[in-house]
Amino acid sequence: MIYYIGAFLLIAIGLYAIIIKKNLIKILIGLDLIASGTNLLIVSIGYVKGGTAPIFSKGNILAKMMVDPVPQALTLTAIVIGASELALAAAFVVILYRHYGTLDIKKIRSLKW
Amino acid sequence: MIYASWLLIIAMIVLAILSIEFKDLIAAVVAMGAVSLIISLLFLFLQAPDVAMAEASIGAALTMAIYIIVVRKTERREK
Amino acid sequence: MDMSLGVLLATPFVGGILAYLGGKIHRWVRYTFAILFSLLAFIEIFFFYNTTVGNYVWGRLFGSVLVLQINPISWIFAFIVTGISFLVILFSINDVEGHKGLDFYYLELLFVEGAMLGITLAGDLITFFMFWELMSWTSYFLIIQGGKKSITAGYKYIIMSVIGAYSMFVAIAMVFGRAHSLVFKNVSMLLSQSSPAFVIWFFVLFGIGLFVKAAVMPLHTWLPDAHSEAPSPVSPLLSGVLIKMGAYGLTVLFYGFLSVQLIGKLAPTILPTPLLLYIVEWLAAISIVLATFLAILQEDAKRLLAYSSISQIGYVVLGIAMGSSLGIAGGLFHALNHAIFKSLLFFVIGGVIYRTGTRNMSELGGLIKKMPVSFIGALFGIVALSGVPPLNGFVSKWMIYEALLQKKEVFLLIMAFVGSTGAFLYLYRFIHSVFLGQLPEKYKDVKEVPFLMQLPIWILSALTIVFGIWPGLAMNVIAQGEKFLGITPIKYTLYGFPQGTAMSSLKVINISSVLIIAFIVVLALYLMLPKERFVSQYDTYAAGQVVTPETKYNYSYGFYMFFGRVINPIFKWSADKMYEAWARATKVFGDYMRRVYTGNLETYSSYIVVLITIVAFVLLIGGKLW
Amino acid sequence: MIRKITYGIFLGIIVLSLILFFAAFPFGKNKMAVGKYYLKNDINQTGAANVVTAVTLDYRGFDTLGEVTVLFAAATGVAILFYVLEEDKKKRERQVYPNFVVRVGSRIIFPFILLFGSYIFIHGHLTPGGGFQGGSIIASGFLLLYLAYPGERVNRSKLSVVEGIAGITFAGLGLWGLFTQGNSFLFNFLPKGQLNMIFSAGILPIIYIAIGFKVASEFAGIVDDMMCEAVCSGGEK
Repeated sequence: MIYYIGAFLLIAIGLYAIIIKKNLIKILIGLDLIASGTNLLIVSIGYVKGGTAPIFSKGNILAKMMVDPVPQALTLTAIVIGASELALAAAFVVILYRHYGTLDIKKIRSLKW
Repeated sequence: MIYASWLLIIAMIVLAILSIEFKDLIAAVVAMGAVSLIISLLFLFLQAPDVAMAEASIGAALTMAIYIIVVRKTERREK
Repeated sequence: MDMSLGVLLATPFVGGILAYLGGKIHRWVRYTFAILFSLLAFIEIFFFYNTTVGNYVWGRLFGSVLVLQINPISWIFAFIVTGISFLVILFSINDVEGHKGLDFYYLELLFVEGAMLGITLAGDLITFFMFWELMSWTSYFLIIQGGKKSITAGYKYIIMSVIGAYSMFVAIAMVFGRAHSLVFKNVSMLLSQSSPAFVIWFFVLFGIGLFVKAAVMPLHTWLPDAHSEAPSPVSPLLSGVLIKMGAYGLTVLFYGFLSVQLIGKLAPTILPTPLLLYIVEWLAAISIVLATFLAILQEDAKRLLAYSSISQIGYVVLGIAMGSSLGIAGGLFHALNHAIFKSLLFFVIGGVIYRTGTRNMSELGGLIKKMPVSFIGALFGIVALSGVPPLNGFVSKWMIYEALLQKKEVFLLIMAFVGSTGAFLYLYRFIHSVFLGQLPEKYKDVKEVPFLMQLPIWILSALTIVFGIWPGLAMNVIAQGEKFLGITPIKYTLYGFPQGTAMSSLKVINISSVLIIAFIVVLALYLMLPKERFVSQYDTYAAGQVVTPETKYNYSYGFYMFFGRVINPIFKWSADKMYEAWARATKVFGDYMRRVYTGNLETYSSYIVVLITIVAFVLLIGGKLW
Repeated sequence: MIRKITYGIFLGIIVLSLILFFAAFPFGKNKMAVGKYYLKNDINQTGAANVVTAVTLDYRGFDTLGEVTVLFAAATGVAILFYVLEEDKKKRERQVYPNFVVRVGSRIIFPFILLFGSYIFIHGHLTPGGGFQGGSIIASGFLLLYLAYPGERVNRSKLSVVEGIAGITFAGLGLWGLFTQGNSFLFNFLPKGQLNMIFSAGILPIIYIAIGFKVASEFAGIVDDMMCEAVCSGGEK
């Protein structure tokens, strides 16, 4: 249960950063926090008390006492995608900084209608 | 084990709050990396070694490196 | 016999790749491969003359087999594809010499040929759709090579093609969901057992894809731009062959998948023709008339021919949709004839552009002395197109008129006549403005096109006579095809059609011999009578002023302006304007929507947060949302 | 300030209601049916000891192909955004050398990082880990090299060749299964082998190795773009 609460709090903190913060890097950090929180939530949903990792080893071929592999597989790909998207966003941040000389989104946005 | 996870989650929340409240962006990024590292440990507790590995190598190492490069490239302090 | 279909289909693709690679060595290696393989495909076609080969399985996908087949109907279209492609490649050699990216050009040309061959040989819907898409994309790459304007034209073409293809794809997916096998026979079996609503949906969705390619009226707007802006050797391929794929698809859809009886069951039949086919007939007739009017008003020679293509494909679709034996035969024969004479005309104008660099008719004129072979080609082309004996257009148009008469569809008959009469107007304009009249000063040194470009003109001119005097040659295959489709085959002789029930006879040989004798008589009179005095065309004066070479006294600009004033009110509501209005409306709507969708991350996230908060609050205090 | 408090209260309400909602969804109890099915049939159907690998590559292999495509698109996007002409690059280049220990140490450690990463993605179907993890470990090895030698750059064309071959392997294996077996994309047409042996699970190890190379080269490319942006183009003026 504590895992759920932790994950929700992470998501809430990330959302707060996105809505309130004006610094682009802070917004990126907020996005990353949301992604991490979601990953944690999904993996903790698949957990079974007393279960083992979903890997058959030589001694252990008991499928009943394993945690759910599906959330883990989904999270695995989500982490990689999240990192690559973050790299793209970071590239945009650098380009924006080079153009406007600031990281404040209010100043950057002044040119938009 | 259960207390360890309690402690880790509380530390994670505190670090997350710190990472969005630090005015020094490098410090914020380091706090963010610590959050990732703690999450990776939690994945290990949740019997997900694959995910833990991915989070440790990608979330805590590569992402943080990218953040630090970006901060170095732009400006260090949030005004 | 089994492998041979695969070999036939592979020939153009292999040729394309070899031409592409050979071009890296030397340009003549490229030309040799291109000519050789397109000729090879044309020769291979003749091994399948009047044969029906089915079920050559060349692969499997999603548990469904991929099948190639050939029957007399697809043989006609495969014949057109390979023949015209071969001539196009011959014509290309001189025409596009020295352009950039020629290796790729020949690769695309042969791939378009292969894709169209694949469509005609397809024995199941997946193969059909695969080659259909391949044809769209490769021909798109060909179209955009024609210069700056052609990129816009190609864009329009590919957007409409893709919309059509998606619609077709939905139809195929609908069938796949029920049949799990997409071989044509299974599809027709499934459709004969399905509910009428399902069949009508299939008919409409599949038909939209075909109509876009066949350029039937509300979906034709890509054609004038694409055909006129494409490089000049590509235009014959597009106009002569590519739009025929739509006609082939319609034939397969109407009589391969469905049948006249089945279509008749779908909707109440009051008219002699089933209602769905009747609608198609009307669309075709409208495109005949309107496209003819539009062609009359054009200043650009290729655009004129492109609009003429829409009108002529209207005849093809009108014939095919008629459902009677004579009508279908007429439609198919007109498809063959149109491929011949429209390619011929596009080759001619391609040669004129090659020599003069313009296709604006008001700048041309008097080229008859300079380019006699092109003039003869143009003459044959326009005589065939306007449906005058003894050339081939006459026979097929006669068949369509006769079939309409038999069915007593008077309005359609009138519209077909109007289209044919209008064709005289624009074709006269075409040959007059380009070849007759006063030669502009700057084209003094224009020469006849090189031999390789003359060759297609000669061959196609000869073919217009051959199919005009001996229509039985083509009827042989068409009758076999009709038998294959399960329709009573038409009766024919080598020279025409015998007297049948409610059908008058036609003997082209008699008409032709009368005409030829008359021609000889007139020629003899012309030679015997005293010669008139030849004067220079500048030896004249107008309103007291001596005409100089700078003055133009043939009015080739705004030639039919008076006519345009009469019919202009009709074109206030064109399909193109409708699409543009739709695009504008979308843009305006988007501008309004931007007030909500500001593009700021925080706006969106605050929307989400506020909404979820409301929901959560309601749930927290124990309320119910619905 | 009012905004901060308002949204803080809103988010508090959301978290509270979510916690109450999830209280009905007990932690560590039930499992979804699809997970049970995968666990039960994994050995027969795929032969991979690591069920997560089986789910990622076999049951949801098409998903993974899409994911690799997203990765590719992101890496390309970074490269496009940081595109600098070659001549500008050389003009701005400046050599910064960190201290001796970092340089020599990175040289010694780098092969071991490569070995470790390769071990992880070769044994992806047997032990925890796989192409994504191994690939990112290799990419972090490249990151170490960049920290030690900021002036040097990897050969991008070779990286893109590796990436292309890996991508073609993935898609090609899938298409091969589709066209020869004819039932599905990424059909597992190789023999399953014996559980817990290195040659088992059909095409899964091959695909995971391809993914490992692809992820490694793409992340190395991203790191390269970023580092070059920081070092050689000198945007701070």
